[in-house]
Amino acid sequence: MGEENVPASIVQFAQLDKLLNLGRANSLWPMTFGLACCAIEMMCTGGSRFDISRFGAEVFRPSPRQSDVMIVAGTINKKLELAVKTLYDQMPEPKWVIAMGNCAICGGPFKVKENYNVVEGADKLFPVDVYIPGCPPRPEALLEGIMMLEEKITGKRRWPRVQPG
Amino acid sequence: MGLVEQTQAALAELFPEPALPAAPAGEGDQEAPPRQAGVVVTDAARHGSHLDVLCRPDQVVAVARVLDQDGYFLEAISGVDWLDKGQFEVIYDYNRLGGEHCRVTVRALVDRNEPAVPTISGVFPAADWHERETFDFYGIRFQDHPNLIRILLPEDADFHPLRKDYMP
Amino acid sequence: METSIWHALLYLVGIMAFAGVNAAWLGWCERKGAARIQRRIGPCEAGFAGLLQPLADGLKLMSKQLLVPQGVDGIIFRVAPVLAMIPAITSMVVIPFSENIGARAMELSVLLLFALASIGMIAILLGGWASGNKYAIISAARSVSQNLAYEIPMLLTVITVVLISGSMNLREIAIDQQGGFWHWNIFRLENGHFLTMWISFIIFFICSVAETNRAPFDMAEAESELVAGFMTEYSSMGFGLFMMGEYLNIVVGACLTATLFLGGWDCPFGKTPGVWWFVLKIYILIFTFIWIRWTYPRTQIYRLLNLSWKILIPFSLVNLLVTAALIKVF
Amino acid sequence: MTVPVHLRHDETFVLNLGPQHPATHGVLRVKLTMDGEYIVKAEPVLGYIHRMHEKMAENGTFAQFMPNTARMDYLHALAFNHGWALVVERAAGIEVPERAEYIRVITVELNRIASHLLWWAAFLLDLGGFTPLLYAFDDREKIIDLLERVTGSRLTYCYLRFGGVYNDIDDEFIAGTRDFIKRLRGRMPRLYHDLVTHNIILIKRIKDIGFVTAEQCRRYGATGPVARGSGIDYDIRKNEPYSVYPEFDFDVPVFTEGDSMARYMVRMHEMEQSMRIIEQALDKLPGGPVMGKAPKVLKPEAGYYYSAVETARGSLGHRLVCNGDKNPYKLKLRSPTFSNLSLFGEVAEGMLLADALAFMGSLDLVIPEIDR
Repeated sequence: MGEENVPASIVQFAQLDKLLNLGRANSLWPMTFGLACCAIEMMCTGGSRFDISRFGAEVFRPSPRQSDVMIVAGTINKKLELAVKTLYDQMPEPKWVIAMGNCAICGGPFKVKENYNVVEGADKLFPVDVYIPGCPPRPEALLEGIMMLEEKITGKRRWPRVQPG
Repeated sequence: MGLVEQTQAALAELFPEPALPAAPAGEGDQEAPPRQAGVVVTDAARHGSHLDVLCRPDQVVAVARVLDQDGYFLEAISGVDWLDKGQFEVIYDYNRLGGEHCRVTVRALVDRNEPAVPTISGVFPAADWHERETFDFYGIRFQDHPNLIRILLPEDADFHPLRKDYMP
Repeated sequence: METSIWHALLYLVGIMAFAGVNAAWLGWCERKGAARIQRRIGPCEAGFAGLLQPLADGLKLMSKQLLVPQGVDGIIFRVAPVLAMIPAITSMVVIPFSENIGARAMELSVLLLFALASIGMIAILLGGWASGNKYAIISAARSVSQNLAYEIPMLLTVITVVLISGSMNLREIAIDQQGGFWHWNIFRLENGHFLTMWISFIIFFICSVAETNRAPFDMAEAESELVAGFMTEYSSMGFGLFMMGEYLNIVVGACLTATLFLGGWDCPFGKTPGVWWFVLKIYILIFTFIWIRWTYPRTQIYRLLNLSWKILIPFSLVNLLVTAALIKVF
Repeated sequence: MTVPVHLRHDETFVLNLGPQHPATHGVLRVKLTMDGEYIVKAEPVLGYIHRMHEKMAENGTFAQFMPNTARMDYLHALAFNHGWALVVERAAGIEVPERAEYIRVITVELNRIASHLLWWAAFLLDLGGFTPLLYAFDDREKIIDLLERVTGSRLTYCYLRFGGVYNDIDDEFIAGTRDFIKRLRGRMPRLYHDLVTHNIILIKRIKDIGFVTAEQCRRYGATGPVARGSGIDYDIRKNEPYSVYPEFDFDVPVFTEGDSMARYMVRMHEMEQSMRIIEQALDKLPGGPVMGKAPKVLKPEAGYYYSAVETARGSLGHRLVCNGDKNPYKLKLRSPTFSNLSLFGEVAEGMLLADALAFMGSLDLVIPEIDR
């Protein structure tokens, strides 16, 4: 049988973890953290046409204490860097980050040789779970990002993945 | 256009010596003999402004006060860094708010090493933020400005980004 | 009603179940109601038509890290959410659900309800003050002045009901209104009460909306001004308890309005009284709460207080005098 | 109606309407010195989304700066495109065919309606009403679909070129615009005015709040709906006509009270005027090419150029200095919200926190346009 590598936690609540993850996946409460143009697309996603509340994610909590997902929608620049880090640290533990838009992924259109003020990418500040490319990404892309995050949390994908092309 | 002549007359007595009749305005200042301070009528359809006033830095407040009485409002203050001529230039844009349209551009040239221009935030409070931004980007010190600190860059930034010789 | 141990245990479990189910699934009703008003589909992915959504929210809230930030008054910070929850559940003891369903029919049950309501107010004050956050302190100060201002007209209108039915016991009040909607306190036909009773119903309903910090009076948790009001510093279950406390306050407000004015478990046509009529009335009133919240913007704090001190209190006083006079005359 | 109260200046505390706050719609920080709930001193702190547009303008060619213009004020991106195209066409002396001018006016006015709709939604969200946002977004999505057909993007358009427009509009776009206007005209009185504008809570919330006098507008350089709400009849489309605006007859709504209600009504009437312009433009749409001839690499004559354009928030100015080579020597963007916000400090003194936020909402701020 060979030796068994004992899992980190002594008691493994396999089933309970699955249930908790399912609960967490279905009620991701994003924090209202709109910086720039992507924030408008985030509001459109909350609108009636692309309705983010179908996935239980419509409660946009203003305070970082009660939110699970930080959707970084926009450009982080050097003056805001400290504020963004503090907000990330204030969020209670099972927290995820969605980098929405090219600015949050890699500085986007402002990643130029004379860039003196833009932080090139949110992952320079904290670990990012899902990247949504686009400038600004379409609301459907944000919904796909949330479904990808749910797949990352629960391991199962809710809807069939759309094959490109 | 009554207004343009009237404003030109109002500004004219600020500059005792007659402005050098520069060649049709707009082409580069370098070739034409350096223009004396004065008021020149420019073609608004192409340059957007009716009057182009070149003045010394210390006359800036006087010009501002004259235009304030005529009911102009301060549209924008922009700085230009003429690296090769070793000069900064501060451009004030004044415009009419309502009524007949007439835009006045006031330009002042300042030496590049110790750029100092008197502030006009006393006359136009709008200038407060514009001047702070020009200081932020070019390092032009505006004398006795109430609160001359950086406005757009982090407070501890030590560089002036829009200078031609600046590269991060 | 003999109070054997089984009776007490049965009602303990019953009330906790009623409170728990209501607190969770009211959140679902609110989100679905809001979605219908806003022409979109509410939560529909978790379970059939999103019915498991409150379960998911509850599980997530329970399993999140409970942060107690530094510089916070430890004990009060932890006690405040529980204190917000206790009065809401205990006040369900005296509510007469039906002829024979009612945990305890106490003599001064109306007085008990208002005593518990003020404990809820103190909980919000403690929560806001203890979390050491400037926004929370402003919101706590606002919520105290608001609740205080709206408790007085509420009491005055309840006195008019007590005058008519002659007793402070909710069960007697409900029994007194049996037999068809013309016996209900709101349209009381005997001795001309229908003149003034609908005014007290309106004042009572406005006060119950204001008492539970619901829009258009949600000064305490004004989302767009005070970030998250007194709940700013509360993370997982602290915030969960405050939310459940708020929803249970709505349920208690609805039950109180139904019992005092709409004749408790009485059937509108006087034939088949029963607990389902009572539950139907409660959920109609709760839907009105939700409906009001998603249609109206928020008022200003000084207008809100003016409304109470300068308009509602004089009105309810005059109403009280007229009712007393009517009783004297007939 | 700022409540006349004696503000105790000694016991004040500083409250940060921080970079991340639901009511600031972006990252604007206002340092409020408060006495209880009354504001003693308000000082906006900017720069949290400064994205170096002017530095990028100096290092890129004229055409490379067009996408940047859309990322400054993403609610009225086409007006920013229009301003930049206008100043470069004046500098380089490029002719724009008639049809392209008409298409520019149509798309800019559609974008203005979309911007006002989003302002209306965000303003009511500040005041606590959540549902109007959904209805305004419903109409806005219709406009976004129309503009997406023509420009290819939803929000940050890069549709204008020097000398014309990127591609032509087809009949389906014209038909779509006509019945959008019919639909919005049908909904405007019933949904927007009866349900919201005449709502007593809203009226009490924004009437007599945040008085801005005409003299204050002039001294602080506030333009657009903020100035028109205080009795100043200044609209660049009328006072300094550009493009083909002189051919349309539309009137400029001006209110004299100067409070938040006046600014609210100015924008609601402006939506109506924009619809009138679009209809007239669609009726008089001439045929012909949409792209004039423009040199591949632009080298405009050296000199000082300035163009002003009426965006949804005020007068957007481009101060361009060219020295003859292929990229601009200096570009200063006069953003309307920068000046509109500068009067916030003076007006918000003595107001309640809730009223100050209602006043800030009525100023219609877009923060990346302030910070550039």
